[in-house]
Parts: sequence; C-alpha cells; structure tokens
Amino acid sequence: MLHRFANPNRFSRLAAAVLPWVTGATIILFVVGIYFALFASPADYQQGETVRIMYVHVPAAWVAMACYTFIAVMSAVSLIWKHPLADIAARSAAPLGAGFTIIVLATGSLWGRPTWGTWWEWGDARLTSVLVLLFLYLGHIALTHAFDNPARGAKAAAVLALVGFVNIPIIKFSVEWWATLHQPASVIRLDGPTIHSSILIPLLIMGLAFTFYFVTMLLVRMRAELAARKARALRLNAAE
Amino acid sequence: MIGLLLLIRRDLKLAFRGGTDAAMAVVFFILAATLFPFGVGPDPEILPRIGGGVIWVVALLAAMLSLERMFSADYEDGSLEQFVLSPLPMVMVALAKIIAHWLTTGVLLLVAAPVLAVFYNLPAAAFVPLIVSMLLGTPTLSLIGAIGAALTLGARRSGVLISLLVLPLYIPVLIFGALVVDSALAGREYGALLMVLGGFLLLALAAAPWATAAALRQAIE
Amino acid sequence: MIGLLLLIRRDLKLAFRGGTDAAMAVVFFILAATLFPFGVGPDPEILPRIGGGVIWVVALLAAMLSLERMFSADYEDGSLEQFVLSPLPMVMVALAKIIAHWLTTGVLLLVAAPVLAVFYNLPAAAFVPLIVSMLLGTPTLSLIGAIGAALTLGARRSGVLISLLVLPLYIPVLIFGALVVDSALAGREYGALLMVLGGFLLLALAAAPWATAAALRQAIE
Amino acid sequence: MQGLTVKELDCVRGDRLVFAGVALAVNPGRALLLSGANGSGKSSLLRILAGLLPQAAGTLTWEGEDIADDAEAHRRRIAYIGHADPVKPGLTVCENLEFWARLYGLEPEIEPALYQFGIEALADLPARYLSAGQRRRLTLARLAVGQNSPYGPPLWLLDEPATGLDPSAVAMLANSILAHLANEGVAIIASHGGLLDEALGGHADRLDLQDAAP
Amino acid sequence: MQGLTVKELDCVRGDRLVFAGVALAVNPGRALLLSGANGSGKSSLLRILAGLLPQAAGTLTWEGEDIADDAEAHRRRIAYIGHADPVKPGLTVCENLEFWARLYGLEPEIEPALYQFGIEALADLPARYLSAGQRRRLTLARLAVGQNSPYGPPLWLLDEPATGLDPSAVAMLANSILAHLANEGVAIIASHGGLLDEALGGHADRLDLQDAAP
Ligand code: HEM
Ligand SMILES: Nc1ncnc2c1ncn2[C@@H]1O[C@H](COP(=O)(O)OP(=O)(O)OP(=O)(O)O)[C@@H](O)[C@H]1O
Ligand SMILES: Nc1ncnc2c1ncn2[C@@H]1O[C@H](COP(=O)(O)OP(=O)(O)OP(=O)(O)O)[C@@H](O)[C@H]1O
Ligand SMILES: [Mg+2]
Ligand SMILES: [Mg+2]
Repeated sequence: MLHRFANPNRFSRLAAAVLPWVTGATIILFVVGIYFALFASPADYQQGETVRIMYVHVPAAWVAMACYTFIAVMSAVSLIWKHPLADIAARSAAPLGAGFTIIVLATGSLWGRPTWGTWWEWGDARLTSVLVLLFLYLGHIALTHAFDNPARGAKAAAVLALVGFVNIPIIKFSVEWWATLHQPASVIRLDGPTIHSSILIPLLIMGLAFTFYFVTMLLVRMRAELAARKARALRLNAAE
Repeated sequence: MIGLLLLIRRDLKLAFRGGTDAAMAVVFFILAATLFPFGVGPDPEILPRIGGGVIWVVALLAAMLSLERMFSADYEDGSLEQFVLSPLPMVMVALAKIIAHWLTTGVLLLVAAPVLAVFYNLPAAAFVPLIVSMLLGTPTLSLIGAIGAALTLGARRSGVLISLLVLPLYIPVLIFGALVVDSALAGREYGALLMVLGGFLLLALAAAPWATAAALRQAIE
Repeated sequence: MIGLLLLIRRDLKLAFRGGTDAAMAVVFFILAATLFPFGVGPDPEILPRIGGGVIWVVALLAAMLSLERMFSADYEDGSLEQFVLSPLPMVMVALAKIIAHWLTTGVLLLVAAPVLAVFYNLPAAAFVPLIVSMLLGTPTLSLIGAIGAALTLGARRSGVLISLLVLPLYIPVLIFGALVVDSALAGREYGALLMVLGGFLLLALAAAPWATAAALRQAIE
Repeated sequence: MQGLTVKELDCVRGDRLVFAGVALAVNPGRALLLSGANGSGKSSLLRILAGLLPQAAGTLTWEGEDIADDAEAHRRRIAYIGHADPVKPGLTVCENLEFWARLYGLEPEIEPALYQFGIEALADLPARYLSAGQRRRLTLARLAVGQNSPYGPPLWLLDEPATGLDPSAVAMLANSILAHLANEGVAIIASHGGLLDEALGGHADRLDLQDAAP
Repeated sequence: MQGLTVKELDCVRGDRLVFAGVALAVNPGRALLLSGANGSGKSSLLRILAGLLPQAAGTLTWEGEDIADDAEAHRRRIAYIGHADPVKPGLTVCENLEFWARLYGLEPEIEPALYQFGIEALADLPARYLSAGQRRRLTLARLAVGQNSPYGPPLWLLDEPATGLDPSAVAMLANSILAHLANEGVAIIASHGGLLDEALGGHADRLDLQDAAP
C-alpha cells in the first residue's frame, strides 16, 4: 500500500490530480474562517478585540507542531526503509514549519504586549520551547544543505529531526508541568474542549484552513523538488 | 568494555600531550569570565547578581567550543573508518568519546568554577548549588554536543552548524542551571530544579550515544 | 598589490563557500549574546545596564574564536610554504590574511551589533557610539589576533596558547570600547575615548603585519 | 564457494557513475591487484568491499554468503588500509600501534611488528617527527600484529599501500602479504604497478577498472 | 659556475644529525634524482634547497653566488612541490590552479596546463571530489603553467612528485620535466625509483642520501 504511492512518478501524478482540490479547499476555508474570526465571533470581555489574534496564533501553533511530527515520522521512514520520497517530504516540509513557528512567535509576542505587558518572557517554558522549535527547524534546513552530497544531508537532518522530537511533548505540556504565563490547553485535551463554541468553531475552521494550506504547499514543494532532481540527473547524464 | 577504556585513555593521553586541547576549554572559561567585569564595569552590586548566570553561560560556551574537535581529527586522518571496522560497537565509540570530552572539559570546568565564584563575590551559600548543578549539567552538554559534532562532520561550515544545532538544545540546561544558583541565593528550595537537571541528564544519556553512533556511521562514505 | 587582492579574494571565496567559517563568528556572536538573558535572568533593569559590555565581550570572544583557523588550513596543506616562496612579500600575505579575517568577522559583527542592541533594550543614544567604537576596535582585534595565530602555528595546544597570548592584549580595546558605550549612555563626552581606540588601531596597523610575517616565516621548517 | 566473490557491482559517487558491472572472485591464498587510471574507482571499490561505502547495485559474497546479511561478521574479517594514515602525532610510534592492536582485540606483540617494517629504532619517537615513508610503515605495521594470531582478519584491503615506501620497505610489505596468503588469507590491493606488483608475482591476479568504466 | 652547487651540507632535525657532508652540483638542463631509505633526509634536503629549512652547515650556490646573499632572488627561481597538496577543497580545479598561477605572477594559461596533466574534464569540479591521484595531478599542473613563460622558475624541487599517479600521468609528468630541462632548467627530484626515474633516463644524475648518513 505504502509503496504504491511511494514511487516518485506515481506520487507526482497523484499530487497533480489532488492539488487543485486541496488548493480550492484552502481558499474556501480561509474565506469562511476569516469571516468568522473577524466578524462573526464575539470579542473577549477581558481582552477585547486583541483576542482575534488567537485565530492565527493557535492554528499556526498546531500546524507548526504537527509539521515537526510529520518530519520526524518521515525521518524514521527514511532511516529505516531508506525511502527517497520520505527524504523529499521532510526537506520540503521544514521551511514551511519554520514559517509557521515564526508566525506563532510573532503573533504570540504581539498578543503578549497588551495581555502580559511584555513582548517576551525569558524564563517561560512554553515560549522557550517554541523558540527551540524554531532553532530546530533552522538547524534542520541548514543541515540538509550543508553537504555536497544531498543524500548525506538528508540522513543527517533525519537524525536531528528524531533527536529534536523530544521538544514536541515539552511544548505541548510545558504549560502544565511548569507554572507559566501562557494559558493551558483548552481545545486539544483529553476531557474535551472547554471553550465556548462561538470561539471554538471559527478556531477549528481556521485550523483546517492552515492544515490545508500546509498540505497544498507541501505538495507543490515536493513536486518542484522531484522535478529539480530529474533535471539534475538528466544534466549529469548528458555531461558523461 | 576494554575497547571503551582504551579509547578513553587514548583520548586523554592525546589531550594532555596537547594533540587536541584539553586545557583550552578551562582557559577560555577563566579568561572569558574574567573579561566580563572589564566589559560590564566592576560594580560591586551587579557582579554577584549576574555571577551565577555568567559562569553558567561561559561554561556552556567553553563546552561548545571544544565540540568541533571531538571527532574531526579522527575523521580526517582515517581513524574513524577504522573505528567503524573495529570490533568495538559504534555506540561504545560514541560513549567513549563523550566521556573523554567530559573528562577534559566538564570536570575541569567544575574545578575552575569555585575560583570564578570567589572572583564574582558570590556568597558562600551559592557554592554547593553551583557545583552540584554543574556536575549534573556538564555531562548533558557533552552528550548533546556529541550529536551535533557527529552530524556536522564533513559539512560545509561545520563550526557554525554545530553552534546552531547545539546551542538551542543547551538552553534548557542553562536555564535550570542558572535557576539553581539564583534560587540558592534567594534562599529558595532548589531540589526540584536539580531533579530536572538530572532528568535531562538521564534523557540525554539514553538517547545521545545512539544518535551519535548513527550520525558517525553516516559520516563515513 | 595584485597578489594582496588575489589572496583576499581567495580567502573570501573560501569563507563564503564554507571551507572555513565566515558566518561562524556572527552566529556565535548572536547566539552567545542571546544566551545571557537566559543565564542572568530577564531583569529589565539589569539587561540594558550590562548590554554594552556584554556585546563587546562577546564580539571579542567571537573574533578570538576564528583566529585559530586564520592560518592553520594553509599551514597544514602546504599552502603557507608556497606563500613563502611566492613573489608576494610575507608582510603582504599577513596583511591580506588580516584584511580577509576582518571582512569575514569584524564587518559581520558590526552588522549584527545593532540587532543585539535592540535585543538588550539599549537606548537609541547608544547605537552610534557602539557602532563607531566597534568600527575602530574590531580591526585592531584582527591585527593583534593575527600575531597570536601566527606565533602558535604548529605549537602543541595552539588553541589555549592563542587565547593566553591574545586576550590580555585585547583587554585595553575592550575597556575603551565598553567605556564609549557607557559614557554615551551616561550622557558624557566620548570623543577622546574614540581617539584612544583609533590610536590602538594605528599602533596595531604599524606593528602587526610585520610581527605576523616574521612569525609565519618561522612557522615553516 | 570460497573466498570473496563480487557480481555486477556498480558504484555511484555524487550522482556520477564511476564504474559498472564489476565482477571478481578471489580464492583463499590469492591476491588481486586492482589497477586503473586515477579516478577510475579503485579506492571506491575497496571502500565498498570494506562496507564503508554503499554500492549502487550488485552483490558481495564471502564463502557463499551475502555479506549484507551479517555486516558485523564482515567487519571482523577485514583489515583495511586507506590513503590516509591513522597515526596520531602526539603518541609515540609504539603507542600508536598498540592502540590499534588492542582495539582490534589482538594480543599486542608490538616489537615483532615494528621489526617487520623496520621501524623498531623509532619505537619511542612521537609520531609527529616521522617522515612520510616512516608514517606509512607505521600504518602498515598494524597488519603484522594480527597476522599470526588465529583472530587475524582473513581479508586485507590495501589502498596503494606502497605509497612513499622505499624499496626495502616494499620488500617487507610484500613478505607480509605473502605470509598472509600462505595462511590462506585473501588480499585485494590497489596499485599503479611497481615493485610490489612484481614481488607478488604468481600469487596475484589482476583487474583493470578501466574495463569497467561506463 | 652554472646551475646549483652544494658543498658540505649537514642537516639536523630536532637534535638528530640526519645527514652530513652532502655535496652536489647540477648543471642547467640536468635533473638530479635523490634516493635513499625512508627517513634518510630527502625531504629535508629539498626544503633546505628551497630555503624553507636552515642547514646546520654548508653552502649553497646558484650560478656561483651564495644563495644566502639574496634570499629574495632565490625564492623567485624556485618551484617547490612537497609531500602535501596545497589544494583547497572548496575551490574548483580551475580556481585552485588559477590562484597559484596569478600569485606567482604568471600569465594564467590554465587550459593548456590542465590538458598537460589530463584533468581538463575536471576543471569545474570542486577539488574536494578529486581522487588522490587527481589531486596530485592538480598540484603538479602548476609546474606546467609557468613552464613556457620567460618568468618560469628555473629550479624545480619535487618531493616524490609521482606519488599516487597512474602510469599515464607519470608519463605526462616526465614530459613536463623533460621540457623544463630542454629549456635549460634544473630539476631535483626525490623518488624511490619507478617509472619516472626510467623516463628521465640519461637526463638525470643520481644521488643516494644513504651514503651521507652519519
Ligand atoms: C511568543 C509568545 C507565545 C508563544 C511562543 C506561544 C505558543 C503557543 C503554542 C505552541 C500553542 C499551542 C499549544 C497547544 O496546542 O497545546 C499556543 C496556544 C495558545 N496560545 Fe500561545 N504563545 C505565545 C503567546 C501567547 C499569548 C500572549 C496569548 C494570550 C494571552 C496566547 C494564547 C494562547 C491560546 C489561547 C492558545 C490556545 C490554547 C488551547 O486552547 O489549546 N499565547 N501558544
Ligand atoms: N621536526 C623534526 N624533529 C625531529 N626529527 C625530525 C623532524 N622532522 C623529521 N625528522 C626526522 O628527520 C629524518 C628525515 O626526514 P625526511 O622527511 O627528510 O626523510 P625522507 O628522506 O624524506 O623520508 P621519506 O622517504 O619517508 O619521505 C627522519 O628520520 C625523521 O624522523
Ligand atoms: N564524494 C564524491 N562525490 C563525487 N565524486 C566523487 C566523490 N569522491 C570521489 N569522487 C569521484 O569518483 C571517482 C573515483 O574516485 P576514487 O578515489 O575511487 O579513484 P581511484 O581509482 O582510487 O583514483 P586514484 O588512483 O587517484 O586514487 C573520481 O573520479 C572522483 O572524482
Ligand atoms: Mg585512490
Ligand atoms: Mg620525504
């Protein structure tokens, strides 16, 4: 099953077929989500309109963590089964994840200014672990490109991704393990969400929108990567 | 097991004969820590306040600086390939290198730390917490650092890359290490913080040798 | 003259292709400066007070770290002997290496410094003095450092030796550099301090290339 | 099937096909001399045989078993000497040799090995003072340490071992190799011709990698 | 007196007398092949001739003048190739060669030099991918760049230049040396025998440093 889609050519064709649909879904979800987030949801009684930052901040945080998890899984696949597509998936996803992490950090500190009275809090475990996540992404990207032999870069980056995975549970649970400024989880938790549905629904829609955007971009980048690889192989064979 | 000891002994011998730089880390540690008062100004009020933090930061930088040398000499002269072919499992090779690194940096830093503490006018109450936190923290630095050093072998710009990969992972150790000293100074309980440092150490001990070994095996082509 | 430019160009090319470590110094600079708040604690009162000093100390450490690489690759692969035999006088070789070192560390540090200043919440009034003092100070660091790097070529423990030789000579630069920032913050006159830094630079410029060239010639046997 | 057999071996380095379809079989007691122009892939082939470099295609078998099945066992049968000398300048000649001997679990009889390569007088000199040829001799002396023990690895992979050696040292090397072959060992040696090839004479087959160029 | 003359040369390295009383004279158009066991001091002698190592005793003259009188002028007459390859892995083959050519003030005609050592196909490859022999060829190609210009240095000092070269590359090197000799150049070459010695044949004299061992 896995191997049917894992053939690069078949993957390319499949991705081409899926791409228009996910692109469309992304656009629709964003339109609906932004409408809800900006107009059809209530302002917070304490925080006022700044609460709307949440509709970017929280989905970006979810996708940033999910993306790292995805990379870690792909890295395991690549190291154990040595599958070339897994490498390509991992290296295509890393810059996206870095982007989402930057969004989390930026929106978080924008939001922190009015609510906590500070842009950044050095001792806070949640903020620190997210910063570490950004560095892990950057390290992953740098390592992928640091070798003349791309295969070696992919393997090294895969080891890093697996090592860095310890950070994900730390991000997730830091708010519970240590007393921090940041609020604890209210959506993704074992006993079900604890926030009101007028906030929850737009949040979930935005979450879906971000996820579809991630998938779209991932497919685009993977196809570009495969095409570049093919072109290089052709050029090298021509040079023989 | 014999192989492990053998390799550690060789590395120590090389370090103390000066092939690599055993004293480098300590000298850097001491000199860098001495520089701060020159830069910051010798304000008797500020120095003790930042002392614990500065000592920890500088220890971390010192440990990091010696990382690049950890495997590179063996990589370049072909010793690493011979390790791969030797009967000693790569995990043991990695572990031996890590232990040797710790013995030649971490331990020396531990010895130097009290001197610097005096230098920064740290109150006596902070000494034991400083040493204990470094005792728990420095092996973690060597363990995490080994992964970075092995991953970047043969990379372009390996020096920068190591810093980029390793420093972020050092941050938690630094935060808790410095917190221990701070809490001690403020008269707060710091046992729980030491537990966290111990937890980091166990985690690193469980993962780092394997990750390092995997990275070393890939470095050889 | 052509030889000088040629050598500088080669070193820059190598640096930016990653043979040696151009970005290393800056990355170290930024990461190390970022670490301090973790260690010292984010006291909004302390950070700006120590900011200028920390930036200067870290810049100095960054410049020092890249010294060891300044000649060692050329020494080991036999390029240095070829330089000695080439028509380019050794003083010019030394000068070219120094300029290349400054371009790949000092200049990058200058660019990064304002970012760190923001980071430490330094008041805007301190920016210009910080930059100007670093503009005058960092070339001196490269010049002095080159002597140390050349003297320790092929020595055992060259890393430690360089630090020991060079750091004491760096201290005056550090003191005056940090004083400039401090004076600016306190609203005092700092023109005279800049003159002193300029004096150091001229002195180093007059002596360092010759001393380095002499040391390089001896390194070859 | 005895000894080492290789079938349909391809080697790719950095996207470039270096050689394709290499086949060879070496029986116990025989040596194989690899020749070929610079860059034809001799070093790459030896590294593949040592398991240090993955092949792009092809199978390697030892005594009929695929070596990929038990990489651990394969490692134990190999003594590999590359282009570089894994010699630490800070250790003496004796310490250098002893370290490798012990690491490979060989009863360290250092003295005879030093004699065998004519560097006994240098035993206590730090290796940093060795000349190029003396350093190469020290690297090679490792072969002699394990040679007469039952644990000595049966497969020698030597990459231009005679580089920098004077004629008398080449003769010492040839003697070591011949003794190894007499012990039913296998040796695969990259070389550009010269005294060593002549000394091995009838004990060696030849393979020219030029013929396998794509 | 033409060419290079050396009288009563002693060499001490780290307290040890390596050789003593070496005398030699090489006329323009002639080569001198240095032989001797590993550690007999061939490399040391070449470094002394290049002015890279001080002699313990003895005089060196070029065209009758003591070379110590004008070290600057002596430097300009020398092309020295040591054991190590001064090749930067990060630069391409072409860039590496060009740098040395320009630094020595030679009109850089890179292409023909690459051809002369058979590495023209590798011109744009980063040098890190070169095999051992290819890297040696690149080092040697420097000799070819200056060879036909009037500024080309007349005194070549080559330390085991044929290390790692395949037979065709040795022939290329021999051709370069012969062309240099035909230009009234002088070449002093350390070697352990082999194809290069044969190819230089009647154009070369021999000196065995073993005879100068103390
Ligand atoms: C730079 C600073 C910040 C960073 C790095 C950050 C990071 C994160 C991350 C990683 C999550 C996802 C947690 C999870 O799914 O379990 C999250 C969720 C969230 N953040 Fe932040 N945050 C920052 C600042 C803020 C601020 C200032 C606020 C508001 C006062 C805030 C409010 C929230 C909320 C409400 C959630 C959703 C929690 C949930 O319901 O699960 N964050 N943040
Ligand atoms: N720095 C040094 N200190 C002490 N002894 C040295 C030093 N350098 C070299 N020697 C010794 O000097 C002798 C001459 O070395 P040299 O490199 O000249 O030999 P060589 O004839 O070139 O040998 P090879 O054929 O191995 O290249 C050697 O015995 C060596 O051990
Ligand atoms: N990492 C690499 N990436 C790309 N190409 C490489 C790499 N390593 C080696 N090569 C190329 O592979 C080819 C084979 O190299 P190899 O070292 O096996 O040759 P060799 O036969 O041992 O040559 P020599 O006689 O010079 O030692 C060479 O042409 C070299 O340029
Ligand atoms: Mg080879
Ligand atoms: Mg020699």
